Amino acid sequence: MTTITTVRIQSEPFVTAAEVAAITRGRTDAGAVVTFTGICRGDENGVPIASLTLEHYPGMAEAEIERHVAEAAARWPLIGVTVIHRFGRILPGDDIMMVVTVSSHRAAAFEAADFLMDYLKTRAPFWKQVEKTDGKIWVEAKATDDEAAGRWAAAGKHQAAE
Amino acid sequence: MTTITTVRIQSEPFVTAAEVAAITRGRTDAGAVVTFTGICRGDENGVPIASLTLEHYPGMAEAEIERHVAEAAARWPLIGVTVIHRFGRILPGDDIMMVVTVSSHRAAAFEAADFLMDYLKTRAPFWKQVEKTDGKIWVEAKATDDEAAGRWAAAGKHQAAE
Amino acid sequence: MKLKLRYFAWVRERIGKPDEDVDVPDTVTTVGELMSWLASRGEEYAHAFQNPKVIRAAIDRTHVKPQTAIAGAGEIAFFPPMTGG
Amino acid sequence: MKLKLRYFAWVRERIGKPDEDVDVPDTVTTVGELMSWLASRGEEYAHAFQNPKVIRAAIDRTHVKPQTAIAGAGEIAFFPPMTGG
Repeated sequence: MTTITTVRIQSEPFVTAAEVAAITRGRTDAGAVVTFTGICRGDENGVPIASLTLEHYPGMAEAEIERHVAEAAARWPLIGVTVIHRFGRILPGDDIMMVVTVSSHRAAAFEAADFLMDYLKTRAPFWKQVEKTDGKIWVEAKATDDEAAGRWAAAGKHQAAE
Repeated sequence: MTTITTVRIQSEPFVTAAEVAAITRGRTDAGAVVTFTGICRGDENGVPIASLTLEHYPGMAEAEIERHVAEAAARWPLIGVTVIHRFGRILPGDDIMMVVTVSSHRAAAFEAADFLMDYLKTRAPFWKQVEKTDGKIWVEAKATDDEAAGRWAAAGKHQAAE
Repeated sequence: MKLKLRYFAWVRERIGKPDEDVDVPDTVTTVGELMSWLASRGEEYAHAFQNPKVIRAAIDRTHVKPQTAIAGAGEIAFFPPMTGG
Repeated sequence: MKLKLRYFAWVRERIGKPDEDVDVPDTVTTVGELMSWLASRGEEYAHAFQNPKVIRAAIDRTHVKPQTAIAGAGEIAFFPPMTGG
């Protein structure tokens, strides 16, 4: 099955509905669409934040995400997958990233979105800096996030190097 | 945690983005939005279909869905849940139903959406009729769907009566 | 006992009407007995209820089993297993 | 050996620049040895590489381990563990 895949890393906001339409428009084999949108919250563990700044490694970030999208497309029968991840300064309430998966059946769309989100929220090639009232701090990798992402490790041979 | 819940059963189409905005607009505690949209496919097991007609039991359908939405809100820390299910004649490519879950964290939004979808796609109070070239037939309940929904049965005491 | 009955999907199609008001004899006390009594009312009912195991029922919009008593019911509905959206 | 180095997040902040071109002595053959050599180049480098275990590396945009050889590398990047979006 040929999967339409799109990966974009951009500073501009995105419109999830437009990304869904770009995959499903004019076709009648899509039965299930799952979208996940990650939004910048106004607090971190109860402490208010002024903004989030995301840094990435241009070129490597795209390649790494594309590799995981290709893996999802190999593991589940997907019609389309779109991943958009923003970089730069993001204010509370603004979207950070988005995953859209489209399939004929809901289980494939759902599992593929879950798989990609686990990766994107934990090991995607971004570094997050949080701006609080007392200055900016880099966010450290969380063990619980790594565990969630580890659920999928059995089939991901590349993960040994990460 | 107070969860904003909305359940609508309607013949009119819906706009998923508008339903997401209705929950998240102006607030900064939402970190994760999951949407699932079920679309009418143009074929059933390889046989082309002309349309799908959904019949429901007005009053009971709303009450049953609201009961499951309330259960999701009790099990996961959700900011908002919206379920919209259409009835009447639906053409291939058109949306059938939609679940939106909003939470501070992705796991809650994702699991709650999965739970509600399993219910809605298998045991929601609708009867589906498929129109093929040789006439209309009622769709029979699928055992595999029931098994997927059964994953959640442990915590649902009401399910014994279904 | 006076009852409002409602039928959905192919149960409705076979019986040929979406609802009706009936007066049920006192000997009919459970949902299962109500199905047997209905099946005896004519060919269309016999056809609708020929395999009672695949028919589901609700009393006043709540799922019930064949052994559930119908005493106090306002509206009883019969339909095939729901198939979701 | 001539190399392009890139730094991200707090590694970049501590060193004070996003990238640089360096000429590495022949005795430096692995990513780990490159980190040790860099740490000896001044206070800002010593600070950035003071705990090499928390620093990740990539050769030509592919994740590598400290024991990976640097022979043939074009661009080597150093950064903290990625934290996702």
